[in-house]
Amino acid sequence: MSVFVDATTRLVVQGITGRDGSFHTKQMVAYGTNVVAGVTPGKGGQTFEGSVPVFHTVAEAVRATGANSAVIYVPPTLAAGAIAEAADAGLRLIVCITEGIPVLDMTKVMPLVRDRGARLIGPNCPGLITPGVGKVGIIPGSICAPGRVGLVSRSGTLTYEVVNHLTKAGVGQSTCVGIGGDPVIGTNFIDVLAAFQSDPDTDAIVMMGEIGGTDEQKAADYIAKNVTKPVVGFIAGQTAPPGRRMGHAGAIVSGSSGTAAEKIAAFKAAGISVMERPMDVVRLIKERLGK
Amino acid sequence: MSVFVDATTRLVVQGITGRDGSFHTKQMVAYGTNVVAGVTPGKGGQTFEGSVPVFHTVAEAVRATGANSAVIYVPPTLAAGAIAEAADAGLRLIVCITEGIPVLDMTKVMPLVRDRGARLIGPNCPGLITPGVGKVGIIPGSICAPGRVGLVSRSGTLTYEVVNHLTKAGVGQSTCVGIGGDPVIGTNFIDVLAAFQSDPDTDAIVMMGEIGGTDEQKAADYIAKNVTKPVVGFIAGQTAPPGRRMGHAGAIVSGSSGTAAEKIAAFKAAGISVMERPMDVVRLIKERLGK
Amino acid sequence: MNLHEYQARELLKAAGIPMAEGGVAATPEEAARLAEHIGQTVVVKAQVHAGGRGKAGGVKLAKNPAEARDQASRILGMTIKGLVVQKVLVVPAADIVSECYLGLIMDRESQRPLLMVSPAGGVDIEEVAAKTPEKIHRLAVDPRYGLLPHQALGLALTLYRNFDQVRAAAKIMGQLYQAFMENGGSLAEINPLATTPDGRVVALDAKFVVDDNELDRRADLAALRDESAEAPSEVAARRASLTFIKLDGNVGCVVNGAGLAMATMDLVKYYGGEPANFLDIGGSSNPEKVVNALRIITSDPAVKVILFNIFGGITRTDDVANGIVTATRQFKVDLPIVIRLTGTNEREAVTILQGVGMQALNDMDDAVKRAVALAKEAK
Amino acid sequence: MNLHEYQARELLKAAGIPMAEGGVAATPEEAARLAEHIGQTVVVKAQVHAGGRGKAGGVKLAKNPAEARDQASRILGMTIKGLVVQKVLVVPAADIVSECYLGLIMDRESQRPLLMVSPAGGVDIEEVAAKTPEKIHRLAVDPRYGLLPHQALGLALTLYRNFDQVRAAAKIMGQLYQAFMENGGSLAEINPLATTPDGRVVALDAKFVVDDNELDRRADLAALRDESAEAPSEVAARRASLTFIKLDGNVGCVVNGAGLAMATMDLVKYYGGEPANFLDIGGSSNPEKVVNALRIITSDPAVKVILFNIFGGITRTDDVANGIVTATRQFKVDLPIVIRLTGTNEREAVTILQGVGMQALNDMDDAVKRAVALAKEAK
Repeated sequence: MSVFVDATTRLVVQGITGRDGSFHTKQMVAYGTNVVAGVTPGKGGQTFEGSVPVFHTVAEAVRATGANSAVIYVPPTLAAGAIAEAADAGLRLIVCITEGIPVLDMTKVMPLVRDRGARLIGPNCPGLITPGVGKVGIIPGSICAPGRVGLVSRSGTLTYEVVNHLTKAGVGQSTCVGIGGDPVIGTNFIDVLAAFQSDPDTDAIVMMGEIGGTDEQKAADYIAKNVTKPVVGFIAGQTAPPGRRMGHAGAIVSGSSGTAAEKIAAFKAAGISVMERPMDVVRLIKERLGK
Repeated sequence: MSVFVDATTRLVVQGITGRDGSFHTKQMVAYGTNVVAGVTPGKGGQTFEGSVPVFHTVAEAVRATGANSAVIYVPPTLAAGAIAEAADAGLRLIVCITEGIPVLDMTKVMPLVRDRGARLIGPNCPGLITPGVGKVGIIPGSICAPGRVGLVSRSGTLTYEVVNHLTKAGVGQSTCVGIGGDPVIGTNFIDVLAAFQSDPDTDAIVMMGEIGGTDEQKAADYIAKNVTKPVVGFIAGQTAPPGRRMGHAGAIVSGSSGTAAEKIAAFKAAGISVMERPMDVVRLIKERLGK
Repeated sequence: MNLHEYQARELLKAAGIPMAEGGVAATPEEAARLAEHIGQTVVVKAQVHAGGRGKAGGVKLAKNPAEARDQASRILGMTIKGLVVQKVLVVPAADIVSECYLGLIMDRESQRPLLMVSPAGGVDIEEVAAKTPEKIHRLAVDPRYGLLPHQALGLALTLYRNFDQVRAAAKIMGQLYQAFMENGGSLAEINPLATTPDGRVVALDAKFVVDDNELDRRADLAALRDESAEAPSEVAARRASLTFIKLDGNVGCVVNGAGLAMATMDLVKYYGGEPANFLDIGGSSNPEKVVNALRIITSDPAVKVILFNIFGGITRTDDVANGIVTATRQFKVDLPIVIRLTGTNEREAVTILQGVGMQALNDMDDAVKRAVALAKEAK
Repeated sequence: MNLHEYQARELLKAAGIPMAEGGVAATPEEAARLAEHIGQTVVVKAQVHAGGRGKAGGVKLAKNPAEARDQASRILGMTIKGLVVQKVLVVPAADIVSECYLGLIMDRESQRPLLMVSPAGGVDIEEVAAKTPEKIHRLAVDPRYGLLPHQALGLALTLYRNFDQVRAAAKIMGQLYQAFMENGGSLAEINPLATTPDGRVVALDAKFVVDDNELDRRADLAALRDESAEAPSEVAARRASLTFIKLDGNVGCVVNGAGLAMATMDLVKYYGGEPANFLDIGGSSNPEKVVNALRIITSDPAVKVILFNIFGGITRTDDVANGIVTATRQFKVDLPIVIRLTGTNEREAVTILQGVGMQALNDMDDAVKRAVALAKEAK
């Protein structure tokens, strides 16, 4: 078993003919992901790289190819519409890579995603990879290796850094999930932690957080109560200047300044081993796994 | 048992201090309905007729009195908001008497009503009465009598006419429900027919339809398939001029001109005894009940 | 409330929809100027709320401004189904490559705005719907999310093969939906949505019906009402908040509630009479409404007897009785009046009527039979 | 994007919200004229995007037009936290009976616009939130249904006892929600929502933050950007689509991805150095971005070494290498550059750099250690 992506995944790429979409489709195909279709309105009927049929709409792609998952590389102002289209077409997993989507668009589309029973990952995220099985998104396959550590992260490249350390040290991954750093995202830390906790192929979890908000504190609380597998964590932004305050409302709503110190304290209180540097992940994971 | 209204009904009257609201609250109280609260924004803290406390909002009324049902007598442009308020406050039954609500308002509020799991009856309806138990709305209690015939109708005063004939002939009613004649209504013929079919206190059903639309045809189809109790029906408008046609779209969407003749034919095909005059209800019901 | 074609055009244009050019004229000279500006053969169309304008001679081709002036002067002032033509619409006689249909209607079944599109637009669209229903594509729009871009695109793909046209049609659908929602639409139609020889997608004809219930809160929409294009008795009825439809019989009916009003008409017919009208005084009545109702009915010379059928619920029968008494004091009613009253405040009502020597019946069938008999005697 | 107070006022006023009178002035004379029109004691407020305006002398009372002119001439041109004051807002020093708080913010947890209101408005609202949270009432608005009338009314009842004021506040909440949704708000605040001695409810002060992601599709909002009120390096960074925040250290950082950028800064500190900035070149990079990044960093005289930390994913490391090469051709870079590159197209990148005699490291810790060492040597 693996988390969110597996051998039954039949992927449609929304925005397949764009710069990023075409580049990463090739990468995904090369990695062995079952990319069954692409969608670019106006380019229906074309074939991408001689093998992937392109459709005007996701609904057409689903009818023709039985796609069950989507990855989205469309421009920011069209991306929420692409998410709605994927959800309406009945896809179970929707991974949105696009960065810069207006937050109001996400606020409006999330209820639709939930109504349709789809799982959205992102937006503004690197996607996910189950090493050796498939990848959906942009995490470089070359830095990953199959194994039994699950990773969940709010950031993109910092995830790669940590995965790279793990792989070089011979510690493979069950699944790596980048959930994205936007204010409104489809899947949060707790969703992924729950999946790892119940995944028989995951023995330990790496969780990469950042300053701002209270998601890490909530996740720590969840871990303390529900996760029995060892967790190693990181918080980026210890030296970052305090963010620009968002009026009084920002302070009222969070009741927290979201500093790295607060989050690290929450991690420690929940029994999470905290890395000081990204490279520390290897030592801590091995410690916690008793290797 | 009875349909929609019973001894556990605790009613809040929205718009209790208005002309219609106050008049009919007195009537409902006199009939024995358990009116526990009234709502008129700006008049919270007053007491209606020395006994019913008035609140600014439905939520306050529910907290203070445990109200579980609402009847709405507020002006048309505020009525959809009142329906939303009642649904949000968790009321299980909402009866909206108001006539002239913009249809777009109803289109927007119906999904909320469904989300909240409330049953809306109306709008633009006379409400319902379970003779001897209670009434919610404006059906005159004096013309009803307890009994075992269920009545469902799209119209108001025509319902009274028929109920009056039944009562004078000694045929009592289990529950009479006016579902309203607006394009978007909360409860349709089929909902009420289903309730009567499963109500052990109802032996036969009277259904009062009108020209326009296809609701009666669909109800007839439902009856043929699902209702085993005898049904007597009426269609008003045999001599009415054809309605103003609503563009091409009106013809396309209904695929039917919604004439009385079509509806009567559908009734007959479904085994419904069709009245020629309102007074015929007595003879036909007695025939069908084998009396 | 039906908008005139030219009003619907302006409303859709304001929503950004590309419309074929054209304009409205109240004089032959204005029509000629419009034709000159358009610079090709035009169609001059009477702006009245009546079907069959073409057959009545209210729609004419004009090859040049002079012809447009002549046709406009013939059509303006013409009477179509009792309505005098006050304005004409002047539009180019378009050179059309294809005709699609776009319609939005408030749908009872889905309880949502229903968008219907067809590549087989034009005058025969209803026949298309009846004979080849697969050529009509439908979508009930969830008002919580609005018409989503992929939904519009999916429908537009059923209309065109050229993708620029697909995009144009999808955009127009979005604009039509917006216009519908923002202007309290009951119906919005573009038929045909035409493709021009140079490939543009434009709306050639527009229809828009506003939900009457919106008018109280939307003065801007209410201002579009053109009472000169309606029957005077219906204008009077609406001003008095009555629902009135004139028929061809001689038994004038005043009833509370549309269902009972129809049942009353049916019963008049059942007992051998002919109803002169449908008239619903509505729910929450007041005496003034009854006075107005009587004024409207008595202005019809065909009426021989007036039949009241009032079953009081939210309507109070004493209000109605007071209205009848007030009316007979305000103007002379020479016709026999048969009154059936029962329900709310019935006793007070009977007392009021007896006070002026009028009687009230209690049974609907009795009242109708008596009214029919009186109508026959009066002949 | 933060709007100026005067811009936020105009935006909320356009939404129908009653605002205390006042206006914006760019000259002392304009300020005097506004004070004269207001006709009572006014407050003159510097319009810059910086906290602590009051302490810096940017907010002053003026009892008459002459004083307003004097205060404005003192404040205009003043520098507050490095920003030159170009405009002042002139508003009446209001006579206030009560102060409420209204705030709307995009809430991560509920994923909805969160409306927060409190009867204890004014400058101490955060203290109220911390010490007496029961005085803050919250509602996460479902965008599918909008702020429903009863929701606004329920919240307004927590603010006022007088029902006219309750109604006024509920109406303002609805207008604030509309303004927020229609203008891509991240934050909208009215603090205080004041009651005047004659019982009116008016907004005294307004704050509005637009989601930066809206600006591409909303030229009207983008036009509200006042670059004169921002630090020049941040303006340059934004124009180059870079996220840049200046800090006090000497190790200039160029990183792809915000998380890795922060982790890089943390690692600089861990190894004894001080980062000079946060700079994220973003996801889909191109060489031009790298050129701009170098230009911005080298313009800071405190920087002693430039550290690239690029982990290629969607960013292609060859794009970055090309950018570095192009930059060093376009302008002289006197500082040592430490480059760490790994990931997508890494081999091509290394070849490009070697072509101009530059080296690339593969390990982040190695690169950071080296940059820190070079920075120390340079002192």
